Amino acid sequence: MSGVISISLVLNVASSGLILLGLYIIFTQKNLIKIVIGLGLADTGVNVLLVSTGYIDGNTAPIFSNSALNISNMVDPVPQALVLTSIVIGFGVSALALALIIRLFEKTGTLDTSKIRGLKW
Amino acid sequence: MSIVSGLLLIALAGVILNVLFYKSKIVQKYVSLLLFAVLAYLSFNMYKQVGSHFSIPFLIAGQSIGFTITWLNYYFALMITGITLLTAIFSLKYMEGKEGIVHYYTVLFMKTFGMLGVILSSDLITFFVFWEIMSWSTFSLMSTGGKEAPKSALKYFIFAVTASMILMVGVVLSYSLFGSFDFAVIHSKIDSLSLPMTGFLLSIFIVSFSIESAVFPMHSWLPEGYSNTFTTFTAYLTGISTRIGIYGIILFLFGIFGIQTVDKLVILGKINFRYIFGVFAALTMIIPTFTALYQHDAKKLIAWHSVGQGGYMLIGLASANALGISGGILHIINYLTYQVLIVFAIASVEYRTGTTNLNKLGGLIKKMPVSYLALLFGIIGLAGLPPMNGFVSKWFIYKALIMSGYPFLAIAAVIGTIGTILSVYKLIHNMFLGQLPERYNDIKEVSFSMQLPMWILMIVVFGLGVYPGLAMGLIAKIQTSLGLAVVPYSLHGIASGSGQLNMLVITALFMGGLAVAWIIYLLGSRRKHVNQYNNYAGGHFLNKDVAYNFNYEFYAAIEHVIDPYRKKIIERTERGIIGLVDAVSEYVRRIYTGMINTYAIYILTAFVITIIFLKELI
Amino acid sequence: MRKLVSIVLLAGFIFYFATLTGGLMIPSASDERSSVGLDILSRTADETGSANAVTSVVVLYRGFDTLGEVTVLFLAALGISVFMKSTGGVRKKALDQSFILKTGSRLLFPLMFLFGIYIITHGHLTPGGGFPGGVIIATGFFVVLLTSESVEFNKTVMSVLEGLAGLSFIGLGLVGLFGPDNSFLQNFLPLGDFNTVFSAGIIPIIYAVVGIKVAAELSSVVFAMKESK
Amino acid sequence: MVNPILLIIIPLGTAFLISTVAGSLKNSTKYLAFLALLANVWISISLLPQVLKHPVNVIIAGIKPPLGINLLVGPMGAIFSIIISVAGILVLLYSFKYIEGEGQSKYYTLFLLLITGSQGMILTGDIFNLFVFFEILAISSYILVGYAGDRNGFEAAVKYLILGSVGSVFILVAVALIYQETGTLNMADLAGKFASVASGKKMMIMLFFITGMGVEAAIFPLNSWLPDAHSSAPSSISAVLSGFVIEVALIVIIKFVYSIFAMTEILQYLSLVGVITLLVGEFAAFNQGNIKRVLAYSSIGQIGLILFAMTLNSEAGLSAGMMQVVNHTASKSILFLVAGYMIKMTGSYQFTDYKGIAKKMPVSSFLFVLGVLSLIGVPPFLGFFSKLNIIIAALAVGNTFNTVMVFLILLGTIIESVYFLKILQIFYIGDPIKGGVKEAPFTAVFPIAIFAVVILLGFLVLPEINIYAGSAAAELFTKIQITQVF
Repeated sequence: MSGVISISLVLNVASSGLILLGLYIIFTQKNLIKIVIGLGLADTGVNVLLVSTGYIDGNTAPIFSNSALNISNMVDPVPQALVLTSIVIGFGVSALALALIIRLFEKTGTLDTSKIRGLKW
Repeated sequence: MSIVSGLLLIALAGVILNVLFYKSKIVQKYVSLLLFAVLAYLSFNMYKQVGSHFSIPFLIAGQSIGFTITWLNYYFALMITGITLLTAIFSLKYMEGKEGIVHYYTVLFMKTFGMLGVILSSDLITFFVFWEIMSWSTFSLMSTGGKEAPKSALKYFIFAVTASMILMVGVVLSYSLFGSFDFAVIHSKIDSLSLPMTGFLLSIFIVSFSIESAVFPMHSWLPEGYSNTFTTFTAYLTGISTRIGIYGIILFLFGIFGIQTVDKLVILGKINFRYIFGVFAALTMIIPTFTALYQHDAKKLIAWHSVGQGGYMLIGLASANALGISGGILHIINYLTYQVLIVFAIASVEYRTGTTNLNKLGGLIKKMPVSYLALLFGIIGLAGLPPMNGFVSKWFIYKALIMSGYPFLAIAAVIGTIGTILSVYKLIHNMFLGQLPERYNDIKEVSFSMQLPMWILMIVVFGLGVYPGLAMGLIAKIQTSLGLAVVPYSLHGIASGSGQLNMLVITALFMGGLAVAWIIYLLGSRRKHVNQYNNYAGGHFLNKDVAYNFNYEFYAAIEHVIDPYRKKIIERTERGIIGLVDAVSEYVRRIYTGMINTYAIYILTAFVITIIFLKELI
Repeated sequence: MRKLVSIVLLAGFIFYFATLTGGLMIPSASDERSSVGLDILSRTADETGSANAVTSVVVLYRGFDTLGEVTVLFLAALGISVFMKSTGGVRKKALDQSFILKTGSRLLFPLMFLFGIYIITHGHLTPGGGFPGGVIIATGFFVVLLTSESVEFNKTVMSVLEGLAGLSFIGLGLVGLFGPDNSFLQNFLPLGDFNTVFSAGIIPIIYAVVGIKVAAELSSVVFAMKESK
Repeated sequence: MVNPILLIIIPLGTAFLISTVAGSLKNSTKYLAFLALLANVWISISLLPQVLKHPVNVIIAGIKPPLGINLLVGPMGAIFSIIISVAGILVLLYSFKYIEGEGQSKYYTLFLLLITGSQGMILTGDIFNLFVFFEILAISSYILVGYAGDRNGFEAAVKYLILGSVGSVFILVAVALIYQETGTLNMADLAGKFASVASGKKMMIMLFFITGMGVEAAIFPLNSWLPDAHSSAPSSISAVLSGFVIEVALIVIIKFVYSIFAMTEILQYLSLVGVITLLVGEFAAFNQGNIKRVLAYSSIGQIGLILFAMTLNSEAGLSAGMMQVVNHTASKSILFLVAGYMIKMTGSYQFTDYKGIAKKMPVSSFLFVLGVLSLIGVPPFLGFFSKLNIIIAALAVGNTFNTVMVFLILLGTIIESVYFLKILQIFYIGDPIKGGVKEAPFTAVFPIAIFAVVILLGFLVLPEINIYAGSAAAELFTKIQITQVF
């Protein structure tokens, strides 16, 4: 514990802030690219949350290359592995989304979600 | 091998053969006819195996599918297979060259299969399965044979599927209450049920069957549905299809629940379940019968009577004394014979003239005497006049109503009969009497294969009128098997007691009267045969140029009297419900706005609403 | 309107979140925690021979996830190539870059490639591994592509490479099925000397495969995007 | 014993293989895909007798479950595997002629990955692994929805992608919180440890999970992407999406609610949501003119029914729900696949343009009728028995709430039968439509016919179906799977 504001707390506030901001963007922005950006923000927020679950204040990376380190001052490796996966998935989805949006723009000539409503009811 | 399996397998074989050889004329006509004959023969022989049970090991919720033969279903099986055979014979010529013949016999077999299954079943699940097969085949029967047919079939189907769903609740509710689908088990445990639950369960079943038997106010599907299809199907449907609903009512009211249990169901201190039922039956008698007056189409007119006549059967059952019940049950077969006879006559006229519009027909008596005779026999039966069979059962019913102290219902029955007489007179007059339109000068009587079923039915209609005891024997057995009192009957009517009825005497009197009339007619015969246009009316000579046809707007005066009372509440309610469903569906569709942001908001909204709902649980 | 609704919803969301969980986001005190990760930490060195615990988790303990992850990348690349298939339009000619930029990027490319390989092969020893390494290699391609308009590129080779890398991953896993534990992805190689390049059994091999796959996929994504008009 | 992991590995490996050899084999790669799924069918069926005796626990990388990833295959998993592989192979067969043009091998790669994702989601015993497979499934669905490359396909795919990603954010939050609270990701381990989590947090985690997964499972109101996606995708894909993809997500929710979260308090709420979903689906379909949209809305209705059945908190309900899943998979696949060729032949999505099509496409239309009958629940089709079982299970609970729900479900059924009948009447009545409409090819009719055989002759093997569905239900309800792992 270092001081009143622990790093975990910062991480948590940051992650929830990012998720909420991302959601807010998805809810209110009509530009599809912005919506994808919102998704990216939310994704990042979740990634921060994931990392923070394994974080132990003051501990370091779980690598045994330096024999001076031992288990007790390492952080949990599992969330880091999870976050790696999650980032890659997030990247894949965003790339795909952008590719789709490019094509959709070619077909409709707009990125405005209120105008892309060919399918409804 | 039970006869039951034979019956069902043959009906099913008929379906399959007709599907497989849908191009073969021989299969369509003669093989089908043969199979229908076998069905009739088998069902006639069913009396040898009354009481036998037959089941297929077929697990659904631990139950097997079962059939049993009782006197009640023997009676119905006879009617079903008999009428199917007659329809098939009649159809040989009638359907020749028509487009719908490809699936005509398939659905006929399917329908027969379904109805036989319904009446033979010995447990709820079997009953329901065949009930569904039956209503789906009715739907496909109705969908064929005319431009308006699909629409009216859809209307029927909405009612039928509603009935099925209600029935399904009843079936499953019974299962969860009694732990079994079997009729016998349910019957044995019915007394252990609390009265409100009994009432609820019974109402579910009765409402469901009432829809199928077109009880007011759930009757509006019938006239259109029955009249828009092929006329032979009209005969078949109006003859037996609706009456399966009555079978259900008899079975549940007397067979499963038992009249003692039903009589315990009293609301507001004195209003009996049966009486409510009787009131609806009375409305079913009166309103459709008078609506029939308005019809300009023979098929529609007779279809409205199909509704009205159901009321007589139900009101007989509702009286719940021996005479009333036997009257109700007897009326089923009586109705069946004369109704089908009438429709066959109409079909014959349609076959030759191509129309059933009453405003366009007339004067066919000379051209088609057999059809005329058939219609005459039929409408006498329908109107409930001696010496035809309709009189007997109606007489039973009037008598029973007065005996059980339901005078108002008896009066209703009489009013219904007046309406019936008025409207059937319109039928026979507008088709066979009056002027023959020029275009029908070359009309001939229909061929023998179409006459044969009519002759058979005429004999039955008259025979059952004079010898009601022929049917009463079977009905007495039915009543005994249902644990009801039996009416002492003789070959000519009711044997003893205050309600004695001897149809032979009545027929003799009637015939005597007829003979007297004939003699008077012969003696006073001073008439001159003239051309139909060599005639005058109201000072105007009639000729081809004067468009005068008093078949047109036949009951304008009476309609004028009735009109203020016709509120068309049912039609408006139905339209309202359809409009409501339409509107709801339109609004529900609007949820899917096509706007991605809104969709995303839905997700969080669902989340938050769920928390609000569930936070008490923690 | 939509903004208002969103704000209300998010506020409600936060409110209920806070009231229901009493600050769920803040983890319990660290010293009391026991988790799978900490268990893994205590045995990874002996079990896997990998100095980098994260790598051992990624490749071995949660190797199946990594297979899925590679599949997701593969999917993304595939999807982009499905959507980006040439629609017949004429590609806009980009401005030809300056000579310095072109030459510089070509000089940079082998270095980045080499660096990527280093990162991949040392995944079990230092932070890094197949994913970052693959990304670095792909970036090398990307840099060249950005600067030199004329570079043509064989799509078939890439798709074969992607497929082969994926197949090798699965192949390596399937070998484990014949191993003693009859288990997919099991290490069947000797663990080697701890904290050296040739150690940790199949981990470096798998990471190499992953690296190739990631590099191939990311490059093909970039090329697919460039290919379209 | 065959290792259940092959159910995931074979389609995945084949997908990679196809990508490798696509250049030289061109369009014959579809046969590779077919072989892979054939192997899958065989494996999943041969797995069933094994898992009925004892659930199979497959460890991966030789590491014991709480630390590594494992697969848990109980009766439920095996049955779903069979559903996925069988439906998958039949739809694949249908695709042989249906999917045309260049680059077909990509379609088959994606299709195999979709199967991989579904199998993985059902079989895995680790929640993060579940998320990974969920993403594989979801991403391959996004791509396949837009595969046709038309405007509607892209629009639907974008919507599906964005909503699906929002859903996956929710799932991932749930996973992170679960790990934070319990320190484990293994389902069996979790089932034990989750009980000690504070109830408020438990509820919150569960809601995150259900909301996220509910997007894919098409629970109202999370299902807004579904009508667009299912109606714009190629029909073969619509069949798969409606046929098992949403069910897979739903069964995951059910599995979590019963076995892992063990929060039976919310079941009643979920069953209410199920009935609302059903009514929304049926009403929305009622006035719909686009045949594929009708089918898509009807899928919403069906998923509501399945959700209702499975949240009755009784083994009978779960078992009936499993039966309904089988029925829905078969019958909705029939409908979508037939509709696919009808659209292809007539060039129109409006079913009012199909007047008298039965005369030109008799076999397809007949199969369509069978599908409709089973979907509505007409005896003696499988759908009748599943619906009956659902209602029996609902009324067996014996409270007023469920009785009212049953009446609402039956109201939904009435609406459903009416709009389907309107379509059937159009097919069968009226003059045949003009133009070169002809019967679908054999490779299309054959798989549809197999589906039809399933629903038509299902009642012959009803006892067996009851047994299998029952053991799957028992697995979920009594958590045998969870307790027998270690």
